[in-house]
Amino acid sequence: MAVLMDSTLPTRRRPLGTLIGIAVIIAASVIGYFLFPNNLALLTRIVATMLLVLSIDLVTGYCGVATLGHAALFGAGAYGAGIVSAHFGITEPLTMTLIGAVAGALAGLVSGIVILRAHGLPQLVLSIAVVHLFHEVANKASSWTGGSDGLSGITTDALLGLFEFDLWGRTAYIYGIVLLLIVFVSLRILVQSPFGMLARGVREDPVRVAAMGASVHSVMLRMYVISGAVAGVGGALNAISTQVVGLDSLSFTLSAEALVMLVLGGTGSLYGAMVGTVSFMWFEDVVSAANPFHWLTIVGALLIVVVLFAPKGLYGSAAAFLSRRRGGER
Amino acid sequence: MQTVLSIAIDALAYGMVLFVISIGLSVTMGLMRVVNLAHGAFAMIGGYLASYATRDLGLGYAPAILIAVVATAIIAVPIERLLYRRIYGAPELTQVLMTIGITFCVIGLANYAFGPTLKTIPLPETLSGSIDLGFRAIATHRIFAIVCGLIVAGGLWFLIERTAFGIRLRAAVDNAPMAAALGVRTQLVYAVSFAVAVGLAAFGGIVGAELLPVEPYYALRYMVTFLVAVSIGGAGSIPGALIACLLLGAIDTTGRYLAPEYGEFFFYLAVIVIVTLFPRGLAGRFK
Amino acid sequence: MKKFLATAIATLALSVSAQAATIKVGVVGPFSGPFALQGKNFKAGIDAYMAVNGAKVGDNDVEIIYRDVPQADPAQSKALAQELIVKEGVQYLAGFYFTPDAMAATPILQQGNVPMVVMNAATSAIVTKSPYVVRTSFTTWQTSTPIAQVAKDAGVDKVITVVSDYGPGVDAENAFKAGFEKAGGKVVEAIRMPLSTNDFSPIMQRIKDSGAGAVFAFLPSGPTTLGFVKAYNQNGLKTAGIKIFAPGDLTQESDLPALGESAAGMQTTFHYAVSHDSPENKAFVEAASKAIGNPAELSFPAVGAYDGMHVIYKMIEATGGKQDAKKAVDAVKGLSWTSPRGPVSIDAESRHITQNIYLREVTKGAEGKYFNKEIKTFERQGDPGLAAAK
Amino acid sequence: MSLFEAKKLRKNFGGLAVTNDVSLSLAAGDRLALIGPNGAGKTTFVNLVTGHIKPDGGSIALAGEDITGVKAMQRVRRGLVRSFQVTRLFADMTPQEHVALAILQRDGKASRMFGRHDAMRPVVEEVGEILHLLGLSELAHLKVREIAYGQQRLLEIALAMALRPKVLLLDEPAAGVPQSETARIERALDMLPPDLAVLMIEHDMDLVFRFAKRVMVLAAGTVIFDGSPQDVTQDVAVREAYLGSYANAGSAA
Repeated sequence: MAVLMDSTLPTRRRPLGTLIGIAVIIAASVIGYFLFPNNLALLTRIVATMLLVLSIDLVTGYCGVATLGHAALFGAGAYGAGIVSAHFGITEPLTMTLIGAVAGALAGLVSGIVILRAHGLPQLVLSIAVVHLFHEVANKASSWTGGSDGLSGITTDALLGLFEFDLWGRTAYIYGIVLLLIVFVSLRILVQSPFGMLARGVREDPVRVAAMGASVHSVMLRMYVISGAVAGVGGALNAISTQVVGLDSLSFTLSAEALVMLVLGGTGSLYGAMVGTVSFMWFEDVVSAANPFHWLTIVGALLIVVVLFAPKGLYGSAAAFLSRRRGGER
Repeated sequence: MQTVLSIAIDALAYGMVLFVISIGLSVTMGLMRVVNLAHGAFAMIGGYLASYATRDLGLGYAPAILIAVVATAIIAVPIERLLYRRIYGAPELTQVLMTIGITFCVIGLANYAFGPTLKTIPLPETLSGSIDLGFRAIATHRIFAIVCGLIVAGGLWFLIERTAFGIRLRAAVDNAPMAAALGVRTQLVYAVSFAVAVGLAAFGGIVGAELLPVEPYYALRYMVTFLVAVSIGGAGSIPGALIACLLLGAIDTTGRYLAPEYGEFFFYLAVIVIVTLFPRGLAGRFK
Repeated sequence: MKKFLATAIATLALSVSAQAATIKVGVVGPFSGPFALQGKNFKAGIDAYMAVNGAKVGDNDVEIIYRDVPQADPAQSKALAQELIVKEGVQYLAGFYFTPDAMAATPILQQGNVPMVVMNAATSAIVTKSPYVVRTSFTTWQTSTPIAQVAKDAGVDKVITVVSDYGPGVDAENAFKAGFEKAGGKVVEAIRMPLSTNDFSPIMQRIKDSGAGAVFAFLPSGPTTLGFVKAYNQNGLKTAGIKIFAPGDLTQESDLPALGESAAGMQTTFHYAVSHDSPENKAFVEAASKAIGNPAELSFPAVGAYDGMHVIYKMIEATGGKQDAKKAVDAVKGLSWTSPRGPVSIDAESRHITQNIYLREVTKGAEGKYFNKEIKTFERQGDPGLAAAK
Repeated sequence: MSLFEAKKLRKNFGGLAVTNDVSLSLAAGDRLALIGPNGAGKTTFVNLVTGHIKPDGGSIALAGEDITGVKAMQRVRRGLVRSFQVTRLFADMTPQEHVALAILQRDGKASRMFGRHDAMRPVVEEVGEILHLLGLSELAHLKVREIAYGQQRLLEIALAMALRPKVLLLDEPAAGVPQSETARIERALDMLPPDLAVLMIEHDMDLVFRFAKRVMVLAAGTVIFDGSPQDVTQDVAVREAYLGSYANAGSAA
């Protein structure tokens, strides 16, 4: 029986994919750096939002959990990093980022416990309720969070004691890109790991996963915690680079916008999340600078066009198109 | 005791306004299974048209309502044919993306066409005063809204449960291919239901305008409230939506009376508790 | 090679000095979204000022660059302010409708060598965040304090306060309470309600049950004020003789057509009414109405922007178009002029505007349109909020 | 010793006893077929065994331990595995990934957040063996949505095997498979480990006769027959139960 079968099994998708991804991210960031040297603040914001969108993709794209409340996790990270700096004098950026990740993970645990109690529309509504609760708590705890005035007074040491976070935002940008690369590689490892496979299984058929003896709920909850850490890093990056945290970072609006970006790019793939964020925010920036008064209509039209002509999202549809072109090669 | 009665009557009125607007959404989401985030946008169009008809064209309240509701439904028909038809049966997230896009467009266009200010729909003499209930005064239009809510609930129930159209609709929803094989023109049924749902949205937008004022951001501002109401009621269920709206109205009103500073907090906490206890809605018909 | 470099640098220097003839002012405000109307008023005020006074200061052209922050979003505001400074090379930052947006941009002023002229954001503390901040609008403390005296003078001893539960609302509550208790009155209850409140009936019931003789209210101008005022009427508070006192946000001119009859007779205190009777204001209203298109949309942020531009023009004059934030700010300390709203001056210490606060009553005009009619003036009011914070 | 033992299982829906004191025991190597007309309560019985519904009475033991109150997921981990009547597979994943996931889950490694399954040599080898055994090697890298239904049924069996159960519950393994392909399913069933206890729910009597060494008949929630396949067709009660419900079918056996 013990035939040497493994040699006949061609292995697919070697780490090459990850390497290409890293190369693309680095190339894009270098191009961004030189093409828009005066726009680094915006680029940093895009990176921070990208982390939030990646984090949504982990639960929505990989586990099939619909959420309109993910900003709760992002905001927890931002406030976590901001509060330790403004109130406890912990101003070392790496520590702040780490604290942001932990705060995000905790928020992920809490919202996961709540949100995973239902499915479909009720689940969506639970996620909305959660983000509103977080928002209310932050508004009430104004002695800690600054309430609606925003948390100001966040200071940050030079990164590694060498690089100041300055007006031009170079340090913040490069730090953001490094964080993004670390997160990207970690997530690539995660989604290709047995756990990642299990999560995809949960998305496709939770009953089957349970019949294999795995706990669907615990898979999703763990993913929520991981997703919280990722969003928390994004929030912390935002707090470090802008030195202020507002209630908007815990808002339903941000949650919805981030979900739109994800669907725009295509769910269930890390690239889709990143492509969606860049396209949406870049488009929004261009259109709103060109016409600050009526850009919303144009963004709305873009969304409709995408659904009509690229129903799997920009990246998803492009990938599907390419693989169809290549035929049954894979 | 007076206070309790007073809160109860406020809760009833608010719940009914919520019901008139949300029931259309419940129909689209429950029967046609479309996550229609643009529902508020249609309510808003109704409000704008009614405001335009009364203030600029000088029409009376009743004809303005009629015209606005019909016109909104007419506007909705091409939108259904061109856009919604593509997303029936599509994944929920795709529907979210499309309907948010529609909402953005409607907001932008309303802002462009009517300007960013508040629009009011002047009430006729008979509805604009207050009625003294003995223990307190209540605005007449609130009584009007309560009556409208009851009529809508009854009418819809009759339409869906007791008419030939209702039978076709339920058949098309339960099993579209089978219904088609039996000679039901499902596309037409969908189009009509959509128009009815949109018409109800417009009606709710107008009747509720005293509470939820008409302005360009209406469509997004109240979207969550409508979604919550539908979800708690269980999409597609008329009694469910009615109970849910009254319940939410009660929670909201009581919360605002007893602890306004935590109003929002308790409201969403209650939502979490209810959804956890009834994950399929109070009377979920599907799914 | 060396020669090439030298030419390159010379060209660069030339182009820089050539550009210096155009002075850019970056304006951050809500130009889309639920508060687009207020952003529109910013633009109208700025356009009006430049239409009246020309787009040139000395030899320098003035160019305005707008950036949109639809809702309070400090991170976005800061990113845009940063972009305006480093990319667009603006010498002045202005606008800022929301307090958090203004606060967020203050840390970069010193490094960017840029003064900030706040045209709306109304929390007292903003001016303390950086020595380069000048404010030409008002503070909630400033507009809410005088109404306390009005209430007391009207013979009311017990008042209940109702405010939206966010920064400015809390400011208004504190300001009124401080003023009213100083005048010998008593605040019997203080209600803070969520910003998202739609149905105000339960709140009205609370007001009735509190036994207070009047209510002090603060809500941000916009859709919710309509519901509030209507609920006040329909729940019989008006007929029961419970008076309402509020700062002018509640009856801003652009909301009056919608409020209509239900707001008639409401008394509010504010720094500006479109109806203010002075030649300066006539000129302003004419220019601003032209700029905004629909005169009915004209409201208080326009005057903040108009005076903000006045301050910026003075700063440009003082610095001769060179970028020198300290000199620019120093130049306007103590500056006084006659604004459309009346005589104003920039307090040298706080850099906040000292101005008259007017008591106004919503009155039906000759053509059946409602307007805020000024009936009393509280002269030269500073910002009590800063003092309270100390 | 019996590996699996259900004692007097009872389930009522409303006032109706859908499962009425059903007892059943399986020893290692058993091949038991559970048959019965439509509405006999087979589905309810399956759900009781897998733990998806709670019994109103009776007990279940696995390898001598009482598992009546144990959750469905835990039962799987203890070695009580089921297949589905209608395939439940991950449409966008490959057979290789399916089997690998089952193996990893069985070995408690499915929660590992690093490493790739196709780089874990023992896993790859075992996946290869199982897929080869069932003749699915060629399809290893296609998405499940791209392969034929009959082959999906084989993959269901492959998943069950990969979990190395002590007791296997096969819910109509040949349902929906064209006649021409049932032979492959049968061959696959023959390859199940000899010491495994198998309980098969099945309609197809040919398959039952070829596979089962013992047959139980369930009718109206009650066991009406327990014996050898040879005897079942002769049993009066069974004939009545089937002929009674399929008045016009006439092909009970």
